[in-house]
Amino acid sequence: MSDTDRDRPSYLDPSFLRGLTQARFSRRTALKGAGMLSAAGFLAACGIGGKTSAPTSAHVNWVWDKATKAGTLDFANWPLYIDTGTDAAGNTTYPSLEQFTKDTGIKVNYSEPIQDDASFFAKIAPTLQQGASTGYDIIVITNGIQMSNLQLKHWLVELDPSKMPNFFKNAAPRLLTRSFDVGNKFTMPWQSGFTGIGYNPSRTGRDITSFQDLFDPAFKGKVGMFAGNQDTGNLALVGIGVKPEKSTPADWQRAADKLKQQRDGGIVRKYYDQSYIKALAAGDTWISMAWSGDIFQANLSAGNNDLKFVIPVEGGLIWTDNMCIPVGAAHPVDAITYMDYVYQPEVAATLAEYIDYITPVPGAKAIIEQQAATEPDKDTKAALLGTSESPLVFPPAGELAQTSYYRDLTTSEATQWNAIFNSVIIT
Amino acid sequence: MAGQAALTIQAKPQARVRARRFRVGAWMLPGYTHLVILWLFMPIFVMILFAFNDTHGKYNLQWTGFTLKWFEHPFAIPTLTSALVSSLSTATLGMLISTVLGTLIALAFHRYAFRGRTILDSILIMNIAASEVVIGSALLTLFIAGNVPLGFLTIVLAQVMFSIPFVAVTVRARLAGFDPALEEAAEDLGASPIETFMLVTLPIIFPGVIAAALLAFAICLDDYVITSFVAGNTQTFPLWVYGATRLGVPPQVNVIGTFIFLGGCLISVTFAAFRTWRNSQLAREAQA
Amino acid sequence: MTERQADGGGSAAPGDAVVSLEQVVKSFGSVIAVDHLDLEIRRGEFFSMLGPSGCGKTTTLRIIGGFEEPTEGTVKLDGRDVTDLPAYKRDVNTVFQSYGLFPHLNVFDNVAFGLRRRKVTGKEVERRVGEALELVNLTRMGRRRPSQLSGGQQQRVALARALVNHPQVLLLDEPLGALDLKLRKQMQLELKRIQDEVGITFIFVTHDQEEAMTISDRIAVMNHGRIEQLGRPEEVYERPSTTFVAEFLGASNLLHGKYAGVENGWGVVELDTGKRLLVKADPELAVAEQVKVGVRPEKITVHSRAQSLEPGVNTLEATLTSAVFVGVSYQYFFATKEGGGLSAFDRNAGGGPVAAQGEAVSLAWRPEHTFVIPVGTGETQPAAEAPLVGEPA
Amino acid sequence: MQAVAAAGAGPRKPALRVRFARAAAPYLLILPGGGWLFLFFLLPILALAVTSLESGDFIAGFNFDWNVGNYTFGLQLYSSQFLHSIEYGGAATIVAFLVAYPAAYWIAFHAGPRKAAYLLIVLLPFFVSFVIRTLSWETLLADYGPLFKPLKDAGLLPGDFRVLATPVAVTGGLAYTFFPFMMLPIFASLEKIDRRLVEAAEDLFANRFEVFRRVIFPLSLPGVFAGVLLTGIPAVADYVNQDLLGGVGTTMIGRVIEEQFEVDINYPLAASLAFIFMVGLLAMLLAYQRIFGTKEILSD
Repeated sequence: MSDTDRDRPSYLDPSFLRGLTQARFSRRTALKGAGMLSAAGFLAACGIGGKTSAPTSAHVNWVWDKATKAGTLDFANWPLYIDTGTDAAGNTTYPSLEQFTKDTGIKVNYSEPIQDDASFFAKIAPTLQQGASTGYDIIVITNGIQMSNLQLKHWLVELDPSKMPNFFKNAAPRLLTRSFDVGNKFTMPWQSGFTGIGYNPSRTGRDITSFQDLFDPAFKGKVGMFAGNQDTGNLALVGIGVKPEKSTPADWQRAADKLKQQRDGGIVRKYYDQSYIKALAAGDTWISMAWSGDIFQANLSAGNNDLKFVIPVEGGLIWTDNMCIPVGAAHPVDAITYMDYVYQPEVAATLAEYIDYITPVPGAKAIIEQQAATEPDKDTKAALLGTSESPLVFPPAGELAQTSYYRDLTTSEATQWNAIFNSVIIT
Repeated sequence: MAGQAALTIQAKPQARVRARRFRVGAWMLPGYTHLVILWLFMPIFVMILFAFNDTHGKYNLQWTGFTLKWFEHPFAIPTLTSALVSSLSTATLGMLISTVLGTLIALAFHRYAFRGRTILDSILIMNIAASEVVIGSALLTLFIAGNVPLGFLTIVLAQVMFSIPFVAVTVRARLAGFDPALEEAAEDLGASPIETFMLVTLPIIFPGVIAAALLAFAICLDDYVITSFVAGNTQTFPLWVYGATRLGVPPQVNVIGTFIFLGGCLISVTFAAFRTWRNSQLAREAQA
Repeated sequence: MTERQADGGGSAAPGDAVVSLEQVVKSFGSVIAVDHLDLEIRRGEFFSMLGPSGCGKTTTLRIIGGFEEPTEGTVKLDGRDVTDLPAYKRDVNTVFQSYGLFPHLNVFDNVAFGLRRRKVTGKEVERRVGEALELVNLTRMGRRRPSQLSGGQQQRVALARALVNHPQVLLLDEPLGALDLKLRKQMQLELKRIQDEVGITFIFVTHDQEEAMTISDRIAVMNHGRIEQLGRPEEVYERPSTTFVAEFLGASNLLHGKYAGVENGWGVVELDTGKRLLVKADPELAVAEQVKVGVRPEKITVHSRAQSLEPGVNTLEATLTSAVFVGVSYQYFFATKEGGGLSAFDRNAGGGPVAAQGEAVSLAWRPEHTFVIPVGTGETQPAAEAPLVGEPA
Repeated sequence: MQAVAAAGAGPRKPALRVRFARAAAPYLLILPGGGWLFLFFLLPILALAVTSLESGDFIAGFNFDWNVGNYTFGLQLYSSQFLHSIEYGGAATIVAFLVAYPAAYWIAFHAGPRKAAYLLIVLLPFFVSFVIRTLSWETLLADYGPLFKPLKDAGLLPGDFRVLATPVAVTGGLAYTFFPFMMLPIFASLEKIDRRLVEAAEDLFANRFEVFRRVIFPLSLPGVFAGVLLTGIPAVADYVNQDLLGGVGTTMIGRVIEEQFEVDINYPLAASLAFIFMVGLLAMLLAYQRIFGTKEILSD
């Protein structure tokens, strides 16, 4: 793969990133990092030799002309982010993936190595820097710094629009105009979700409605915040009444000061990664920043069916996790086949029923309602209806208006952002 | 009669108590030691207990009832199973290579005075004492700089690296009690250096080599920090478990952990039993 | 001096030398363990290297065995240069000080080890191991592990393991050192018997002069990496050629003087006090050469001053300073005008001590029991302090 | 002898080939392992040193330009994390010592024929993966976990009492994780003590406490020092315990290094932090080696 990779012409349309002011990055610039140790003398052979080519629109054809269906696909996803079942032997299965294999003849090697965007990006970045294959054909990345970086570094394969008919037909209209992927060149959304507040009413003793509740001294030591600075920073901006997309570094500092108060007041128990949900479920935290779908999942677990999710009155965050094909992917055709496949309403419905995040396919709602109508089992029927009626899966327009996307950041802004918010989180 | 018997039975221990001075210190230390053992086993009890927890969702945090179902399908999670397999294979490879290389170093230390001995000695100590996070990050730096693709290979490279000093130290300890005349005797009796090693040195230091190999296997299998730096996309068992902590570790992990624990117990007991058996065997041979 | 005395042992016919060392040097860093050593060991003899620890005797043995390579010089085995030959290719076997028995093998396998390396198989191994064990009286011990044997038995196994290979030369590195006195005496005789029986050349290293004298055909007394004297046990004992040898081999009474020439067929040494002693005439001594005169304590007889002594006997006037009862004998210490104390043994024949403490007596001994040591420039000092009290030989 | 003198002009020396073979033997033995350690231990540390002096960011690339600023910046920015590491690592070492010593003492001197069995039992828990053990502590110490829920339900503990997400939990976890490294050297040095010395001390009118203070403890010091070293160094660097058991304000430097490498991709800063940390520990180690030597570490 690396051979063909070297021949691959570079491309970049810098306009896709709002606020991007830097000059174009040639492949040589991008690979400078790989030669960083050449000063030491023992690394002379490393990959500085990559060819520099002017960006060209021929890129799309370049990948897709050569590629053919391979019949296999390596899919890297987040944990518990797909429907699962159990076979007769008790093994975990992925019914929708099996159906895909049946329908297309493509076998899926499914794995869940992504714990969060930053660490996953850091994990694959050296490999991509070397010009080698990550070993994955599809990765799922949230909009944000890492998504920007992947595009900046030319590490995503530009999609062939002719191979994504379902996407253009069935995707929610708002998803066709995403600021971080103008023209849908590189990504197709997997699911979206809200960042808001999760809480356990039996412990808090009251309903939670506001961002300010995260600062209530009554919950001292029982409040969970996110260690990921995009969520925490953006939510704090929303909390202090600033629209993230219009925010300035001064706003960031104000938000950070607010968060520092909360921290130094002993209110925050810990800055959690995905493990926040475990703490909330166990009662270690009573109220926590949360992602919408997780609360539903947590309530499925025995003894935890009383957690609630709320988008604070000040507003919440909405994010989108996106499927994309990293460069060097061995099976791009199979990958794009799958990415488009899930945009069929039936498939989207199957996924939505299990995952309980915002499905990218509004048409799935009708399918689920249909299923519910014909479902004989009472509990299952209730569950299906619960999904189809959930504002967290099919959010009404008002709910969406209440939420903001993450602030898009340029590289230098990201450095500033990290410095400001990490000084809160990393103590 | 019965009363009399009871009386005598009672009388005896009393007499003994009086005979031996009763002191607070006599039970404090053993009591403390047993408390320490309890402390050491507490997490193990929790692990085993929750392997039997009839949990329904993703979380295995609260006790919700007894079940054996997790033991029926301990390998039900394909990615966990493959992580376990890659752990076992890297650890096995790491053990084999580091045992050979470490033993060679130990032999060199045992047999020769050579230039660079103290330097090598210092490197071994530095390696044992260096923080994993430093070693891991340094290795990652090198691999990135050298364009070495991260994965199975780099895990083995790293695991061998941090196991060698442990093997060398363990084998060296065994060699410390080794009479150099034994090797000379073998040579004297016409054994070539290779024959000497195979027929005399190795059999005698074998328990030490085995202990070193087991130690190497254990630390390779259990390593999280260094492995996490150099693993790339490859998942090992500790990496998988650590990743899963974010959402709650599935009961299968407890089951596999329980198996590993029982395996460890079994190996230890087998070792102890083998020793006892061997000693009695030797005693019998002596009588014959 | 070394050369002169080495020849004193009588030279062997060159073809008869089974081991010969030529100008062998071994240094460990700046320490010279063996210093330009020349040595020939005759076929079939029981040869001992005797000296204090650090004298180079073990190093010399290890050079012969092939465990150390000489820094300089040549080692010949049966006339063939084996200097560069590793131990496992030399037709020499060793009994190690610590025995070096393989702890993981039983007695039989230990003894069979060398045979098997030479591809001897099956019945032949059994036969020869059986013979070897019989030779050392361990016939029924084949199944045992070394750790289950007593020290003496281990020693015998080590011996059998070496002998079973019928080497040209058997090297023994203080093999009796770890045994208690009684067992050691027994093993000394046993070794001698076995050597007679198998007829193999034995090279024996020890620091025990009595042991060396008991069992050896010839002894090389070593000090500082050199041979001080080489010869039959009687020769080195009765006519030590250096102060070191004299003092290492039992107690010596040494007096300083100068050689005064020959009178009446006897040599005469004039002590510093002017007292004249008769010694064997030695043509190699120059008149007026500085010498030491010595006599072994057991050769001295003690007489009362009044007693007249036969002429031609060496006498000294002395005062008894102490008498020690040691069972088989009395040991006396005397002060003399000539300086230095003298000691004498007197067999405990039942008469009690010959004199009381402080009593003036005369000491007498025969001129032929007197030995003379030239005080040359090459005189070496004893590595270890010579024993003040030696046991009667 | 005359023949010998005539035989050669100069002293005969062994063949060059033989001498070379003998001189080369130790190097041939250490070559594979030593080479491995050179390539994957020393060389990486060199690479780390070089990286720590680079500037730039991941997107634009890193350049080597003797950027010493990483060091001052890192020290300044993360001084409190360095401090946490030393505090928790140090406290954990003390706790491990206080727990291990009496137990090791009792097992070595008073467990009699069950000595080996006790030692084995003490080590058995460490067969289980360290991540799982730490996770178990997280479960155990949870605010409403098996340890505290009953006490809270019974009113013996206030409702807001917690151990998890505090420095206490981190310290306890570290002490637990590295316990064998403390226990084993101490046990080994106690076991080596000649029992006759104890008898001799008793004979010289020392009571039990004095025997311990004047004889046993001083003789076990090498083991104690080795244990302190082998426990302290990894404890100071660990971040898994802090991650799972710590809370706000407990971040240790290991975590920062790891995050800079594995999340923020700021290799130069991460490398400089790692290097500062390593040099600090190395200085301590060298001081240790100066004072106590390394024999105890290497022989246990």
